[in-house]
Amino acid sequence: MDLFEYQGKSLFARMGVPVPQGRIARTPAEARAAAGELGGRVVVKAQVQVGGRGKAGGVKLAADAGEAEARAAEILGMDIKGHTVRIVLIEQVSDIAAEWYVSFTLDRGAKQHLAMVSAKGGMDIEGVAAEDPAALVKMHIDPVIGLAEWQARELVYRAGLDRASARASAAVLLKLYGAFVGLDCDLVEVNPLILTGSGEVVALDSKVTLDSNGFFRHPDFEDFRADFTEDPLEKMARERDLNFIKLEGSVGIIGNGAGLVMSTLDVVSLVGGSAANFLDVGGGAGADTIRNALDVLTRDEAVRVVLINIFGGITRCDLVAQGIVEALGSLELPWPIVVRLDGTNATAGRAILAQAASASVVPAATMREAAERAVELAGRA
Amino acid sequence: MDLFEYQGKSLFARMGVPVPQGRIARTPAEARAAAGELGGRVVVKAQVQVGGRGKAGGVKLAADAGEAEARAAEILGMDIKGHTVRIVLIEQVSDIAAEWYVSFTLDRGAKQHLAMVSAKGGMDIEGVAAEDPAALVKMHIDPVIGLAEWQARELVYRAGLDRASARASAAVLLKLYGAFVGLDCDLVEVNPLILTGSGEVVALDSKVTLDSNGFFRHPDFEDFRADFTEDPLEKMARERDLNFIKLEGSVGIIGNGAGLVMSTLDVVSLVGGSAANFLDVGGGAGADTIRNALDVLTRDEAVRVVLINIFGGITRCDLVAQGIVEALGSLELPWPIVVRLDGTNATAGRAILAQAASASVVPAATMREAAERAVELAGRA
Amino acid sequence: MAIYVGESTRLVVQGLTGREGGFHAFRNRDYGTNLVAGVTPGKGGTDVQGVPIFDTVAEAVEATGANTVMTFVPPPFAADAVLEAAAADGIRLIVCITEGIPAQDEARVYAYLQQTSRTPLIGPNCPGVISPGKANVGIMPHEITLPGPVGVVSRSGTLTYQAVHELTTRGIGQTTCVGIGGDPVPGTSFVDVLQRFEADPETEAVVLIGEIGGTAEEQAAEFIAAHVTKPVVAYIAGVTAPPGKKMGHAGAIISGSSGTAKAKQEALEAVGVTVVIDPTQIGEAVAALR
Amino acid sequence: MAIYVGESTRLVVQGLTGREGGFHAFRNRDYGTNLVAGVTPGKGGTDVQGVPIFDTVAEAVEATGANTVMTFVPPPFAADAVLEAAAADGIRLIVCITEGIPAQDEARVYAYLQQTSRTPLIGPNCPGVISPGKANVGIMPHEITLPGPVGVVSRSGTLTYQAVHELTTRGIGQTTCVGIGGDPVPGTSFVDVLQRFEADPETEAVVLIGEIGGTAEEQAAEFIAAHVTKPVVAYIAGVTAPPGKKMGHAGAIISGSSGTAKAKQEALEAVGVTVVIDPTQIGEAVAALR
Repeated sequence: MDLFEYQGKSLFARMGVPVPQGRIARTPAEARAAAGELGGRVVVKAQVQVGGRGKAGGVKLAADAGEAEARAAEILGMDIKGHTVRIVLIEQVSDIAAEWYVSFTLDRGAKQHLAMVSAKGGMDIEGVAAEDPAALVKMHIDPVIGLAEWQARELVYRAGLDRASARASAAVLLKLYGAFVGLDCDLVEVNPLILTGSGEVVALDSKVTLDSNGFFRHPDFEDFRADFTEDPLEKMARERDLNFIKLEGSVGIIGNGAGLVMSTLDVVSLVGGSAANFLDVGGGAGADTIRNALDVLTRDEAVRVVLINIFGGITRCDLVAQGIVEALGSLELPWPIVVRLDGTNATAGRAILAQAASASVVPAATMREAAERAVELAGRA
Repeated sequence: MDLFEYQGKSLFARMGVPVPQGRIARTPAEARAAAGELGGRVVVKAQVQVGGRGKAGGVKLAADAGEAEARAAEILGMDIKGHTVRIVLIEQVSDIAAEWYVSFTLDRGAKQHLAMVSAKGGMDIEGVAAEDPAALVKMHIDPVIGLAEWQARELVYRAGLDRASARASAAVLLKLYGAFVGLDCDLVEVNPLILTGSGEVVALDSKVTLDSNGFFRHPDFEDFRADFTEDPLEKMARERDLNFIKLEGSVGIIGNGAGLVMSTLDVVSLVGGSAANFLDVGGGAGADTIRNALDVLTRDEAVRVVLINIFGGITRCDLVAQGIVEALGSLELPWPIVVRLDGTNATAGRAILAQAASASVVPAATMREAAERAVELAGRA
Repeated sequence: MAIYVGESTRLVVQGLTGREGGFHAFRNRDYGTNLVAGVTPGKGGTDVQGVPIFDTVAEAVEATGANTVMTFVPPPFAADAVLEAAAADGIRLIVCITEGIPAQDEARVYAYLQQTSRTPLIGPNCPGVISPGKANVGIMPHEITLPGPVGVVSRSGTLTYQAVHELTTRGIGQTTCVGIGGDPVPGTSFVDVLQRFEADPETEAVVLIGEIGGTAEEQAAEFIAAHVTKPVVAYIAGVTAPPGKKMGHAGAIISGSSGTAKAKQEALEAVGVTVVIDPTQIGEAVAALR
Repeated sequence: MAIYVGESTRLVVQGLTGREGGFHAFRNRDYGTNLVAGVTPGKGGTDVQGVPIFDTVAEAVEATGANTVMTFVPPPFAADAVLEAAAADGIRLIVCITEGIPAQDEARVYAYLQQTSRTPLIGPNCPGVISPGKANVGIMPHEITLPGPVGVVSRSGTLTYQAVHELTTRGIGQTTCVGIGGDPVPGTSFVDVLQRFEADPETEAVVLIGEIGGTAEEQAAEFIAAHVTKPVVAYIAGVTAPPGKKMGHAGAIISGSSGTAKAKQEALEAVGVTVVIDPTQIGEAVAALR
């Protein structure tokens, strides 16, 4: 789960990482009030779950509360790469003496934590990595004992951060790493981490990605979602524990397992069709899950046909078939459903569908055949 | 540093380990008040830094506050193996359904933490270990990741603790281990850890040994010392960072390094003498340290002669000699000092002593010779 | 021969008394897997359908000689369960089916096992391992398998079944099918499994099923170039998938250009692997090797 | 030959800019030890008497080819310093002089080094290692040493000097003198050093200096019985010492009857070691071996 900058900073503050004084605002009037409380010059920053807001005009300076209101009025409602700005963060302007880049993430290849630090912060770090690789210091961290003090120091010295404030920088790195691990983050990225004129080290931005698998340890993290603008279909799917992503085509897809669903998308594309969505019911789906999945797709007007592709393992095909039959009885399903069942209890599942004898259920023997039938039916609808 | 039971329990409570309600008292009147506050039947327990208080009559039950006062009057001032009781702990009487033994310590041989748990608690555990070794479950713990939950469970099940409360017992083991590591203990021992009639798991006793090397992380631990009855000489030595233990003989010993001092004691004994003390000035002793050490020994009336045995390494013999000369000038030293210097700057040290030309300084060429001269002089004095 | 599981497998299941654990463990037993014990703390001394339950893995191993652990323990307790399994003397394989373990737990457990234990871990979040005709340790539907000469290894759960199905329906059997799971830190990687298939005299060819994200397929390609003499057929899912989670700039820097289906396909093709673009072609491609 | 340190030693000192660190490091250099660098975070780029100072051990190793670390870092930071030294590629020995490190830190560092690193650690709280005539890494007064055929290993600091002194005054030289330190968790034990002396062709006999407490001497006796062919002379300090800290009943249970000087003397005598009861006899006893 990608957090807004201000949400990430609230977690930083909780873990002892210095951040600028700031307030959020949802209206220009709130922005004026926030700027007034903070006093002095402020910066008004669009809160979006996507990069590049600076170039898009989503970050503006304001000399006083009145200007802050005007800037907020410009930024609120702005579209940044498809994301509508609904919240701005108003922060005291920092006195920047130096800008650095820091991130902690998992290096899947090495199966270790990876720290990256650069003295060239505040700019396009991917460009720095490509053009001046030596300017980006990388260090692997053993997750068993975590970032050691000597490693934090070595990152600071090797990256060439300000020597006089090395102790403070190392301490902030240790706290950011503490947040990365202790809050179950997939990513903690700060660009820029700044040195102020008075020698403090402050996180001027935050990019935090939370691992939702860790939420059982942090039940309050679900609250962050309240501020996200979520696609209503995706929200509905999430509330029903379905992994759903809206796409552009007309063939609704339901499958079990991310790999099989991705593959179904690929095969639909290969035979000339186009998927309306990605919908993974996960492992061990019961009849209710299938009914819920079909229910979600009824809300998508682009769908012309639905392809259910199930290869049972932990999922039992008989329960899937039951779910389809229940949905036929209780929901208005405006499209044909091509169903391919294989694996655990597939024979029983196919028998249940045959018994139901619904005209809108089209059985398919293979994944390829199912894709072809679905694309054909979508074209006909 | 060995803590009193009540001090150990205060640390347990801080770390979330359940302990009985209790108060300490230094007078019978305080004991009455404490028992009154606690209400009901109480137990009055002598606080001493030595085992065996039960057999010595240092633990007594009282039905009410009046009885508690009477029992405290009996226990306070009692001598238990050379320790005078100055504090009693008044505790609510626990409803004991089962008594267990638990300890966490370092197994120096294995260089790992060692957990020991037995269902045969509340009795002589060394006897249990000797006579029924299977009743005492031992498990090594990797200090890198610490006690895992599965290990806590395995200890509980293998030791045959009550199955119905296994979850609570495992949780208490994890907290005791957390105290052992987090508070820099050399030992955490609870005998008995009890199961109450209502199914709670409670530490009914505590034996905690703190590692004074860890005090920089726990500066408040020095405060525990205020309640200890300390030998005045040992206290004086400790305040001057000298490692001093009072013994029974007449030859005062000053040396650098515990091994060398122990060896000096042994050699004095071999040549027919007997040491008045163990005094290690440690590594890097300066002139002040030596002067302080001599000052401490002037307070011990049993001393007839002092043997200074220094083999310089990090300690410089010239500084030691300077310290002796300074002490000769500023202290009343009522005995001869046999001095043996070797190692770093020994020649310079010997020259300083020769130059001082004091009649009370007797140089010796070897450790053996120094011991012989000292024993001879002690006999003569 | 087969890799990881076979006739000598003696299986203990963590969470046998749970619904999913019991369902699949007994399906495994019905297939012929030697299910010797279950572990559920607090239920030691009971049994499920005649299989004795123990409080700890160590007790189960002592009493039954179990050598393989399969775990169905829920995510909050799964890391601890894997560490318990790895610490038990005599356990030579751990298969962790549990889905939803935090990545930080996975990273810590993986690193600790690397440092202290020689016990391989397959998973978490994986369908397990089946050596057709010998033993099934996991949730794969054994009906779709067939004994034979092809090794299958896959990051994806259900897509593994699809691949195996494509082989079996063409009469091509498998030595062993290994689902390594698609989590960020799998205990066993493509490379580990390829190494075993290469060493296994009965495995004549390998099918590798990858997907977008991470660098495991690129690492597999490097390993194949250096160490694999047997033919490999690969399929990568996610050619048309929308770009997923990006892990910020850090993620882009670590993975470079890799991570896309196209990059993975190219990396594998470059080292002589037959890459198919439709899972239904896997069977044909393997058949064509002969 | 010598063990641990010698002509190929290239020494970097953590804490060279401190008073004690500087004093002993330059004494070591004066003796002939190849002192190539110092490490003090924040002082990188400066030098002390011509020896360059670096911010990190890794930088020092890269710039100077250092292969041996000696640390004088104060107790609160010493565990971290040792881990830094162990992580640096090219470091093949760490000698930690620091006294007063918490036992919990020592236990954690020891276990982690065992699991992840092959770099031996001598100490902490030790006088270091000297190979007379070749190199001194530590605080031992080199004046008392003499090149020759006897290996010395000791848990005690100053008692080591005493033992070496007894040999040297009788004209008996040493291959290497190793002070392993008397802390609860020494990085290197008697057994490790005995193994090296046994393998060192120039070492003809070994002097072992033990003291009361722990079980290291008993473990040494076991190792000697099984693996050491060279004659060993031992001295154990503390025969008349008052009983020290008892570590409660737990300590008594762990150590059993061992831990007393008498038990250690008996254990060593039982495996053929010549045990002397007065340190001044060490020289005579070694001389008598000839």
